[in-house]
Amino acid sequence: MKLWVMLEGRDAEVEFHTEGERLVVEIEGRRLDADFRRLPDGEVYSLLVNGRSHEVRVSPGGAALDVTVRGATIPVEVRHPLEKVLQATRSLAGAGFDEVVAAPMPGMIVAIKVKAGDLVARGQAVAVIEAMKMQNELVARHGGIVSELLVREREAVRSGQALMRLKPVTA
Amino acid sequence: MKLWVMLEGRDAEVEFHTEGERLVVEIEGRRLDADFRRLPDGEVYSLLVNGRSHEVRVSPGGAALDVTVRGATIPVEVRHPLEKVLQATRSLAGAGFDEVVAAPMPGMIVAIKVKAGDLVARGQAVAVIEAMKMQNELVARHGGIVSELLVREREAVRSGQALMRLKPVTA
Amino acid sequence: MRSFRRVLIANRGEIAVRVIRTLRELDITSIAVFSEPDRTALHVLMADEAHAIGPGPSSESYLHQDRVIETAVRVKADAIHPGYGFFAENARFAGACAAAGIVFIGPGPETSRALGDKLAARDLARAAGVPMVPGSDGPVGSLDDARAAARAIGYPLMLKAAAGGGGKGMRLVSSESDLEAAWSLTRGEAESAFGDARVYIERAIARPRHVEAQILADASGRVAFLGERECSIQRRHQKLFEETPSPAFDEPLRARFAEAACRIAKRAGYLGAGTVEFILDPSGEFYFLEVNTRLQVEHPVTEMATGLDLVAEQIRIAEGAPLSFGDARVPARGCAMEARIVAEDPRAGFMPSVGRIERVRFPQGPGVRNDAGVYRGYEIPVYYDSLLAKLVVWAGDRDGARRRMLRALDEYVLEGVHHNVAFHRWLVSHPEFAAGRLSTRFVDEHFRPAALDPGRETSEIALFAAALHEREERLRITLPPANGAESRSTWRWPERRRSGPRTRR
Amino acid sequence: MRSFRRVLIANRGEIAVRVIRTLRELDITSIAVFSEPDRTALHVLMADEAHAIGPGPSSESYLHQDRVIETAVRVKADAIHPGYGFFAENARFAGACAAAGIVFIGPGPETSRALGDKLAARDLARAAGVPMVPGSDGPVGSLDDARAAARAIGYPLMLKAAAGGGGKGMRLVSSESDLEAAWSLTRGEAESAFGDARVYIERAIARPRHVEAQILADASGRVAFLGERECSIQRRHQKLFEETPSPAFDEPLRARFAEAACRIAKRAGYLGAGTVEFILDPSGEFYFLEVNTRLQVEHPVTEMATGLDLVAEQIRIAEGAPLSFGDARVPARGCAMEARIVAEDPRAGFMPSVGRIERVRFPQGPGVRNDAGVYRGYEIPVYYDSLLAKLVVWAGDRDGARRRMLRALDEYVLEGVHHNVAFHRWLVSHPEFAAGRLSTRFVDEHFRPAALDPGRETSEIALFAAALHEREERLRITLPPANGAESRSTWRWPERRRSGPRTRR
Repeated sequence: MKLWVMLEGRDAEVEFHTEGERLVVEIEGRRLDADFRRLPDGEVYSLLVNGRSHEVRVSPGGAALDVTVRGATIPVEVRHPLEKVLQATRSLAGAGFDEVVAAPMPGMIVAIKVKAGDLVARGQAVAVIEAMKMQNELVARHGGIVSELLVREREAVRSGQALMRLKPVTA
Repeated sequence: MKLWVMLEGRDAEVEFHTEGERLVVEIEGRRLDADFRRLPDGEVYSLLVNGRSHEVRVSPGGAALDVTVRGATIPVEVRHPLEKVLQATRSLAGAGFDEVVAAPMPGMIVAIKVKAGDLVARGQAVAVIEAMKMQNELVARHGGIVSELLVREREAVRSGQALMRLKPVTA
Repeated sequence: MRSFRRVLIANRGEIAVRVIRTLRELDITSIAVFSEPDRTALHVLMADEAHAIGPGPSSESYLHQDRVIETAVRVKADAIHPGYGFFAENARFAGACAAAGIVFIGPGPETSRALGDKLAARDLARAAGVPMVPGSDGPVGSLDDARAAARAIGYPLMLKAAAGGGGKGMRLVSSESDLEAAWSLTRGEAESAFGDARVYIERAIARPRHVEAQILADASGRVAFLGERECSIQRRHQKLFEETPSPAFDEPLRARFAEAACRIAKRAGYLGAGTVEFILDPSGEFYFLEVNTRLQVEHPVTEMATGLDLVAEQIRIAEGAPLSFGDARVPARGCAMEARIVAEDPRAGFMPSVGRIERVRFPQGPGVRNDAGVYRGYEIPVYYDSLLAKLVVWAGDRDGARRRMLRALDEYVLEGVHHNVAFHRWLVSHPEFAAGRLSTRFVDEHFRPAALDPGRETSEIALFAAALHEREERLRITLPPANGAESRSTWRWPERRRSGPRTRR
Repeated sequence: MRSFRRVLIANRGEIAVRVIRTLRELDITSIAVFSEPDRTALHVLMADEAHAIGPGPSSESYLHQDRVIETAVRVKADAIHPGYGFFAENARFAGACAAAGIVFIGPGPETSRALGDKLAARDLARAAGVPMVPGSDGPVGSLDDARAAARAIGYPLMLKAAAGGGGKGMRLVSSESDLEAAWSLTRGEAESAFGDARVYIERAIARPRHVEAQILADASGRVAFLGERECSIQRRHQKLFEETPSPAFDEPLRARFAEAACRIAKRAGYLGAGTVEFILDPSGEFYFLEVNTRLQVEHPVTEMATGLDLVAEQIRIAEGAPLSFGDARVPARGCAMEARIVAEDPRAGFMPSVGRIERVRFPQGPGVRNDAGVYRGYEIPVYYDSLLAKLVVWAGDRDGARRRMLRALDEYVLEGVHHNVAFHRWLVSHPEFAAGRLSTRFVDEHFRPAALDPGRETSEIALFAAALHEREERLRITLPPANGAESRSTWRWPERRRSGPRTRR
């Protein structure tokens, strides 16, 4: 079996062979022994790679799998190798998607710092959310023109709830 | 709601009333405030009785519920109070008394699966009762020969109403 | 001298659990109180008794004075332990306890009133002859006064709310051009957070260390010094990591420090456990900051080094008994460190995180104490602070403690929320930390979120794990289902394909 | 002097995890080995590396000498830590390590051979002038010799296998009429269990205490005494509960005891960590029993009292380094106790229990160390011993430690298998235990399974819980199903009614 795996800053093809009881993983010309065993304790696995022991959590997380290793959660996408070709084609077509600013946690919106029509820079603070007695600024990841405000100040929001929509500014 | 509860060396009738938000338990003339909340951590509950805090595990264990409190696992049987009377009668008669299959709750008999004269095995389903759109099979506890059917299909029954009588098969 | 039979804990989380443990060891009935979302919190499970006191927001429950006192009276509590935060340093609450005939485990209302006001505390320290950071003698009444005082004291300086605390109501001002904005922000914050707009000025010490003295004072006038703690590692003026002894201390400094702290406590007629906070400048001079009239979050490092149970000492003192060790000096052994395990994301500006604790496996083994307020399955409520647990280690010397802390952090399994275990790993692995060169600017100076980016090996392991997981899912769906009964696929590929690649926060 | 970079742990369970922790603190790569059923055991998860060594039965894996040594060579281990049990006191294994160029962390094969044989150890102690229980000078060759020796020594007496250990191969004989049967049984047991039928005779001491000396010896000939441990609480000659210091010791006794233990170690040319076991009679006289040439299960109580890491000391010694504390006396502080948490049912003759760990919540807080070898969801394999965890506490004095132990036991949540937490609660609550009046007969004399019967309050809570659970189930089925879609009942009444009331095991 062959898979195409992507994580931030990297993508690779991974191929599996079974040789008797052994499972061999091939990646970028290297061959590694792997043993992957689910623990009785959740969505968690013990992974031995050439004898190195790792405890990893794999849980579905939106568009990707969220893999937690040593406390770091890393989103990884796994696809069929064919998709690599398709994706390459799409990337050429360029961006042009709306940005949605969402609440990173449940809380209350204590301030909205922009209004519809404003031009927002990349990294600019657009709202303030209060949770766990702390106020936190939410920033625009890409920036753009505020096309729609979806909440008001003093409104309680759920984790992941969309707060506003930004339209990209075409260069 | 009233229940008959048995554990080794003891049996008691327990009655529940709700008074507003409070749940009151009556047992042997005493009235106690109870609050029973499932923990997010398994078949485990937090039980407050008049403010005393207990962590209890309740898991099905064969014929009884296995209740674990402070490391001790105690099997407890919970039954309808009517069964107490039946059991007492049976006890007096010694071995070889009739079994009465009774309705455990108010509802409608949707099926009677046996007819007079049938030989019924221990644990065999003899009738189906429907209450609030849910159907439940009623089984023979000891088994025997159906000596008398006391209700018909589509008949509404009260909680505790006798549905049929089984005669023990003499060895 | 009384003897408590029933003590109510007016708190929640790890500190309520901490107090319950000592009460149980002392054979005193522990009585928890809980807000609605805390019905299944750990302190409710662990206490002997637990009583509801209202809805989630603190002001309706843990900070609702009448409900707490009424509950204590109704359940016949002899005393109330306030933990830290909530009512711990509230003179009005301490007074209300006394009025209801219940012992407040902490200093009397007069003491907490006098020491809770930072300006009054400064007056007391001045009278006791203890060095203070140069600053305005009292509150600064207007912006013009502030300008004048600032010129006399010199920049950079700190604007501080007289009623402030917990890292709130203080602001660094680098130059006169920033003063006006800082002045109105700090006053506004002080007014809204503490209902007291009084603000004063202190000179800002460059690269200071935060050091504090743990003291215990009993009714017969004994004041004992139980060693210092260094708490320089902070973010947003809030402590993240503490240790004892301070790597900056030697015996002569410790002796002067102990003497100053005890002098203040004696002058205040202090009773109970308290902490005298100082800042230490790079030249080895220390300056009085404030007195915390309560148990500190970081008290376990002192317990590890001295072998004392500070909560038991608090209770003895409140019962009117002398300190358990009398007039003896309490020797400290080795080095202890505490890492506060907080639900926050150090990669995203330490933003708090909420969610459900999906899995835990806490570190164990020699020299490790982990005081958690959470358990597997627990949903963190949004109303309270984000401290999940305190990881405390002890070893014979500082480098041993540092290695042990790193080992215990490596063992820490806590899934479901963002937390700062990786931050602490970064911290104790940092050469400047290992060398003991700390200051309250440490995090600002040395920490960059990219430091927590997973390394190459970790990324590769994530890659393998995802691929192997996917392989298992595919093998599963290509195998015929058992009994042919289950026909629904568990394959989630199409769903995951719906949106574009998600980037990591 | 070498420095280890990679150490293989030839063990499993809590002791493998214990060793891994110290290796990590010392920056040494830890290499676990595992049998098939142990693929997801805790020591595999926690080690840096893990390698399969065979099927479940010990003889095919953890006790398969060739596989263990081959694996160590293949993975380039510098040294092997044997833990306790398995190869820990096996001279042949130690020799095989040396032959393969791998350091065995423990005494050399000659030492373990000399001290592993109980008769040879007695000869050594005799030569060192250390008191021993009066007994036969060597093995007893025949039943007639046994009769003669028994008459000289006096009844009651103990028949012991020269190669015995771990509570096996020993038998109490009360009078001459029992001697013949005991003789053939013990010889048979010794032959089959140890391949060595030699048996000797010792006088039986009435109500003895089991006390032992922890020693450390380095290559430069230093032998340090790290305090005694009292391990009198046993069942089937196996320890269940240990503490330090022994409540029977005073300073003069401790000095004599330390001196005797060190004399034996020096005479044996001992190297590493070891334990010299004695029995103490009610008059305060102690008699040499044997030397355990390994880390003991109960070593953590010594670590709590002294602050040392005994595994780290073992590694230093094996690397050729001197003791970390040199020639200094190691002061002990306070009192430490250990309760062995075992999967067994004390209500049913301490019968071992297997099963799945359904839920755990281990005790935490001040002075508590819990070294577990299991985690939630873990299935206990049938092949190995039944020790699940070691609960260790420390406090300033014995009564404080006893109360803390009781508190920690109260906190212990461990569900899914029978275990002995309630037994330990009974033990530390017992007035004779609290008074420190211990002997190896304590359990036989004082414990009855009925002591663990749930009390009235516990029974009533169980009754309420069952009724409330049933009520919830019924309310659930009498509510109309959402969307009317689900028609299958979740009601389990009829099923439960099928058989009569089940009696408790």
